[in-house]
Amino acid sequence: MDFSTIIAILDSALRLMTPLLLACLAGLYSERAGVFDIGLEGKMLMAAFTSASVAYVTGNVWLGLLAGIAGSLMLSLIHGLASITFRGNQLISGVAINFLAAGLTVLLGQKIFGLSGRTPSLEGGARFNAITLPFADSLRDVPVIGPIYSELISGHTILVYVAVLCVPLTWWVLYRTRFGLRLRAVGENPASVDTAGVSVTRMRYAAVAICGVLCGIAGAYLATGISAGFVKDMTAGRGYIALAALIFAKWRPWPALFATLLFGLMEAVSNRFPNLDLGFVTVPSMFMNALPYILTVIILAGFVGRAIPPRAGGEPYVKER
Amino acid sequence: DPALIFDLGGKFDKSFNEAAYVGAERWKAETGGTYKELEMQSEAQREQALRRLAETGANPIVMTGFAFGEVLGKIAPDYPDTKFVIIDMVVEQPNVQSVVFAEPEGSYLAGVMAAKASKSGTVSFVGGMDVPLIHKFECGYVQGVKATNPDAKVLINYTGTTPTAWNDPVKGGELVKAQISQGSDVVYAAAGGTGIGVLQAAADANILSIGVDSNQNHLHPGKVLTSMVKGVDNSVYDAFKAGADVAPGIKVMDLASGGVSVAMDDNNKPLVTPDMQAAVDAATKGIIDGTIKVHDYMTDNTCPVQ
Amino acid sequence: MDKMPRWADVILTPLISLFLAFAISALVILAIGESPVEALKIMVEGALGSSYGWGYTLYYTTNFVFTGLAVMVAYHAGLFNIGGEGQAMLGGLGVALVLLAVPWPHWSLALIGAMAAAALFGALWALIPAWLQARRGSHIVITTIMFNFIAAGLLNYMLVYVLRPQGSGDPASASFPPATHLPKLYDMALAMGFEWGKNTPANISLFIAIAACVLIWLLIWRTRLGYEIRAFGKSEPAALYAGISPVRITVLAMLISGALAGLMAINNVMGEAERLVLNAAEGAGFIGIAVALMGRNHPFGIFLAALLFGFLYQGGLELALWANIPRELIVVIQALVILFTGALDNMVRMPLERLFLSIRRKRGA
Amino acid sequence: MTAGPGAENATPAIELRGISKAFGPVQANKGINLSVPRGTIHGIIGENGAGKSTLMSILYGFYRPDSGEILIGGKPIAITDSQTAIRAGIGMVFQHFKLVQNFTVLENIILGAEEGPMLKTSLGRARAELKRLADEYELQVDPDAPIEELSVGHQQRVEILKALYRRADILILDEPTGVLTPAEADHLFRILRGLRDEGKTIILITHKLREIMEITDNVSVMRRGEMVTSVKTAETNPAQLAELMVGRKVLLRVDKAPAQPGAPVLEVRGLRMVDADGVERLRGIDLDIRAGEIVGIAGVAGNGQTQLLEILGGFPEAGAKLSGEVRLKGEVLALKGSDARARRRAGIGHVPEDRQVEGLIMDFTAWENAAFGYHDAPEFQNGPLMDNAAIRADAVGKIERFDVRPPNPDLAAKNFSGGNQQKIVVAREVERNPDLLLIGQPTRGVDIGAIEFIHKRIVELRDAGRAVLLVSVELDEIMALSDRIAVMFDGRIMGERLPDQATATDLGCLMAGVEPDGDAAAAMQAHDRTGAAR
Ligand SMILES: Nc1ncnc2c1ncn2[C@@H]1O[C@H](COP(=O)(O)OP(=O)(O)OP(=O)(O)O)[C@@H](O)[C@H]1O
Ligand SMILES: Nc1ncnc2c1ncn2[C@@H]1O[C@H](COP(=O)(O)OP(=O)(O)OP(=O)(O)O)[C@@H](O)[C@H]1O
Ligand SMILES: [Mg+2]
Ligand SMILES: [Mg+2]
Repeated sequence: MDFSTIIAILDSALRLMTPLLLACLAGLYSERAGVFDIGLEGKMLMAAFTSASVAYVTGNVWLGLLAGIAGSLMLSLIHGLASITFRGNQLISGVAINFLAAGLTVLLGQKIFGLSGRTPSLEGGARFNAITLPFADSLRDVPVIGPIYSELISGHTILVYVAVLCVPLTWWVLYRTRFGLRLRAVGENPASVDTAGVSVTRMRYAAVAICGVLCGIAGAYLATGISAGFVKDMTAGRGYIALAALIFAKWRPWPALFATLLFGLMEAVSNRFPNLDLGFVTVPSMFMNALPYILTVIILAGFVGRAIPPRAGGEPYVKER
Repeated sequence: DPALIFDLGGKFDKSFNEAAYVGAERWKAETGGTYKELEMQSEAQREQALRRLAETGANPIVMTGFAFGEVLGKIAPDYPDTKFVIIDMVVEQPNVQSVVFAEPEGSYLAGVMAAKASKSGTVSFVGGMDVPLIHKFECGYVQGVKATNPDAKVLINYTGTTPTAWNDPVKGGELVKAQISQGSDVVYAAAGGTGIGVLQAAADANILSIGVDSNQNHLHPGKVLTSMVKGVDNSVYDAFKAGADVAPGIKVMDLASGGVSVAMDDNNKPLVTPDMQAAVDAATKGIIDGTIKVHDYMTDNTCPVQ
Repeated sequence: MDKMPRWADVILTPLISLFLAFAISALVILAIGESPVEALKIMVEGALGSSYGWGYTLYYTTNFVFTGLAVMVAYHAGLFNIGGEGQAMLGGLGVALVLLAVPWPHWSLALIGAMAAAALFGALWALIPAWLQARRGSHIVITTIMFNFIAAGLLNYMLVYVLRPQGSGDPASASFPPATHLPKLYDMALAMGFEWGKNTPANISLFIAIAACVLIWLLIWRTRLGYEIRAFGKSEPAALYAGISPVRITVLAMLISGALAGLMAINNVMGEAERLVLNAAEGAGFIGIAVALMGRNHPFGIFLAALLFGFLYQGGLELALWANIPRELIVVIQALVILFTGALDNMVRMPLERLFLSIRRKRGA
Repeated sequence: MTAGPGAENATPAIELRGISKAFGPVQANKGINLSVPRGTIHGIIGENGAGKSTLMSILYGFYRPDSGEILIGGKPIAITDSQTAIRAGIGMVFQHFKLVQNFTVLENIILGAEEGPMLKTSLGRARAELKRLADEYELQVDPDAPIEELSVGHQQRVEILKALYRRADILILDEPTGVLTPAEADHLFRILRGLRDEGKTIILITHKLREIMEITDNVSVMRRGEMVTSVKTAETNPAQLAELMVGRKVLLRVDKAPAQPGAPVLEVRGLRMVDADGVERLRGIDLDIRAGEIVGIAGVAGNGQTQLLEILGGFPEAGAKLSGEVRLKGEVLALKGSDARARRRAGIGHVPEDRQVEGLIMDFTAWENAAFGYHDAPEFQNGPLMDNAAIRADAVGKIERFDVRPPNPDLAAKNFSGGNQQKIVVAREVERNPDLLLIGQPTRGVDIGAIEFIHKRIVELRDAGRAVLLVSVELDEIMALSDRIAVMFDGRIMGERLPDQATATDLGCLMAGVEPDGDAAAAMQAHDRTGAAR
């Protein structure tokens, strides 16, 4: 494998990582606050749809992004109502949200565009375009650093950088701010937050809302960043992979970056080498397609110990039984 | 009234099912008739849908996709007065018309054009799922490429193994980018909704792409080299038009009958050089008169060239 | 000590929730410009109005009972098995291999063989995640998700390169020999002298599903293993204190869970398609999660929830057939039903509790 | 009612008028009136489930009352949440601590009382303030230690510091001594007196009448949700309080005949245990217990008692390495892995230290719990199924004999009060008539009525010729029940005493890891150092 191949694979891995990372961080906020969320998939899907629709209609991708966030937030609100206000089962609520998004996106899309859940393709200002970082062109020919900077680091859509910046930001919020302290506390022992005079409900809603915003960005990235329009079910299970990455990362921001990058990398590698020829036998494409999942299991079994979720996770906060 | 049943992909897959829909709509616009349509949601509904439509007197009943083959073979004898048309599969029953397309022939032409258009000598293919039908496309394409440029390299990717493989434009786009990084400058997509991402990524990267099933040239004018068009719309239109008098038997839609073709229109006119056009014409002629034999992957599950 | 009578909790709450779900669905139907009354009529008539509709409703119900029970058994052991889908696919593979490889003389023997194979394959597919969880601490939610993808790849490979008959373009196995075809409910009704459910796929598996409900109920609430599964699921330290081995329970519960999910294959693969197709499980494994949670992880509740989902599936097709309503509407209705009966149930229960309390107070005073 | 010291101030610090609170059908508080003068320590006692915690939680804004009025410093105030209570100068140390286990002490203290949105400034200021408070009130804790690594005593200090950090004038402590050693309790009381002398008002809930008599100025008794009486402590006595509380006469002393030890039942030789983190938790334990005797193990929590009980009970923590020899009635017990089932079959009964986490499945019914651990006993089987009728019948008998209240076998364990939960566990283990009974913290958080009962059962078991290993942090309990006392410190047995020869100071020194002849100050320091469990 030569250098440029490695750069190309890493470049692809970065793009594939982005939606996973955003969704993973989204889940991190929610679950760190004690609200489990298997509805990441649905929220991303809804956001992908609303962002693509609004971007298409207005021709402005930024409005699309806002719409994506709004669409995802709407589902977050439902999740909050179910799991915080009405102390419902968080898993059921998540499952319902995934179904709801799968159905509503197509239903609405059909009603609006008549293309059975597809939006027309986005063009020009209706999608995020790649950004060339300063000096990317002039540095291109510098050995090693050049390609790394101008091909790998430069030339992504803004949301890729946003996603990566969200990692230190999340770390900082979580461990360096009052909000983060309370957020982590509410996921570990909500009673401690309550008796300290802070509203558990408000904290959890805030976390669920942040989750919605990040899922919204993730969905918008899928529909307006990495591709150009919405196709039904286009999240294709990425919400579940993000969830897996979250557990993999043990609910911590930097490991979340690592975990999602690993998933992106494995997918990029299997994209690059679709038919591995081992000489005596050619590995079928199915195996290469499944390889990221197989590797995940192996890594999990071999290198990652027990993942302990936030102690109060999944349980509604009940004072009076 | 006639009826049309779409396979699991849904009617607006921008591809195969959608072509059928277009044909039906054309019939509706021309004749002012009405027809019943149905989208499948689960495997068990196939038989149910066929029976329900047959029992309500729909005639003929047209269905898209090989997956109906088994069920149709089972239920057709129960409704001898109803005519069925199945696309992409042969069902030997006295009241069934089987429409099969010579995808390898059309794909061969696409391969010829790709090889002519490629400057790098590397072209590529993105398939939805690794299933025999898609191998037919792939194999015909590779044959066309190799016949035109024996030294050409063809990169092949399949999207996935779950139904989402047909609806994953993100992955489609990434696959093209991976292929581009290996030098490909023409990509042929046979991947349903995923193909939309393929064409988009190709257009973004300024390489050429080839659409499938319907004419997709207009999606990115000047960037889609051509589309390997299956005349599904014509078949549906013809069946609807014939009504209850649809002729049973096998209807092979090949190059000769105009059942498959490579789309040439204003959108791709600037891309088709005279040299390319000549090569396509020559190949077409060869295939029709039998001097060029395009191997069908399905006959022996192998492809003569790789 | 209860806040309201049991009947109100078990019957009234879900009914009101269901009503709310349908009320909102009606709004959605209105919004896309169709008549909700008409739609409801079509759904109810199509799914429950004839033996034909029932035949299909019960066929889907059977699938969901198996996957719902699978999720339930694991859930009682504190394990969240998202892998029902993959386990059901593998069950289908087991059924296909056994039915195609062995010349079965009679369907009854074939059924036993197929059940064994389906259960075995499903169980084995659950065993690896179970073992990894028990021994290596790998989170079962991740591993079962991964195993769904791996199962899809495996099935894809088997159907395209191994089981597909030469020359067939369909990524599916050959049809199973007629001797292995299961009796449909229609045949059984005919044998008893009446006509019921002609041309519907509901088959003898329904009774196996019902039997499974009873057996699983017995297992969980009447056997030592069930007691230990429940105890372990509620508290691992307590289980250790009582001498219950976490490894043993994790593995056993997942084996049973996987076997149940695999058993679904006798209904859809053996009973309906009579061959193995690529998309055999069709998301029933995921529906099973909703069914189990909505059924409150009790076999009886699961049966009712499965029936509800069977009704939605069958009613949904009828809706698509007779009204100009896209199939996705059904997905939305399913979502609303899951949401209101499963997650927002306290929205109904809380005011009801208050109501019953005040009634009781008044009576007490 | 009359006021204690500082009575010159006429307006009481706290006044509750007609407070009522129902949890669904359960009336936890009924029209409660209470007045606490400023600068006093006010005790509240009552049976398990009498409503003490509920009342205090209302005062702290954790629950909202259904009706009634609260006056702080004479002014009516609507306490809608804990924030309002904190602003009104109320601080509370809950029965079950409200600490975030994986946060540091400092983080727990500033939680909810941060200054500004950035943690850094808050932490800096809190660190300084904490040092001041710690020095002033002798409440030393390592500000950077995670809570989960602290002993319960230190965790409680953190809770008190939390309240003081928020400048509480009124401090509520709900059963603070339930988890403390006598030395720790003494220390706490010294602090409380200091606070009172500063003019702060303290409410103290406890089940221990000795403490009421020792430290409170006034005492109120609650029964079944109602305030039965409030009196000056000096004007009452333990027997009277006990009777008011339970509604009958209570025997406050354990009544037992001298032990008649028989053949050795348990012989432990050189038992060592290294946990998964590589820390040596047991450093060579030698211990004998004979039939017909109770051996009590005294010691500060976290010195290896838990590990000893778990190993003998057959479920050492995962990854632990064990060595040494354990014999039961002469038979060597295998020390490998976890097999509590085999231990039960061999004749070891076990009342675990934490009934809610280990001893019971809180969501199971009482009758299911009554067979927990013995669910595989032959008499509970019916072919391949369990004989639920037999289990239930057996449970009904136990509930009756042990006076579990309410006597409803179908109620989930979590719906019983702590004392009654404990009775279910004790009934289950004692009625099996084991050769050896391991029993940890048998009466933690249990009211005096139930304590009397449980103690009686333990002695009866001994008198029936069984061996009992009792682990408790309550020195009183150890002294009252044991026929021999062993003191554990840092994974070793420091020494053995006979109860009639041992004094509290003597045992206290051993518990602090100091031979009794060493000087007392060193003992106290050593004790402080070992406060952190790890
Ligand atoms: N969170 C709750 N939900 C429902 N009921 C409760 C709750 N907390 C307490 N109760 C009820 O209120 C009554 C009083 O409980 P409380 O905890 O105040 O008793 P207590 O006097 O503190 O007992 P203990 O001595 O065991 O601490 C209980 O008997 C119980 O029925
Ligand atoms: N769901 C419920 N409904 C009614 N009462 C309940 C419920 N849950 C708990 N209780 C009541 O709560 C009371 C005690 O609850 P809690 O958990 O505070 O135990 P506790 O008595 O304080 O035990 P401990 O002293 O060990 O902490 C019991 O009297 C019980 O009746
Ligand atoms: Mg209390
Ligand atoms: Mg209490």
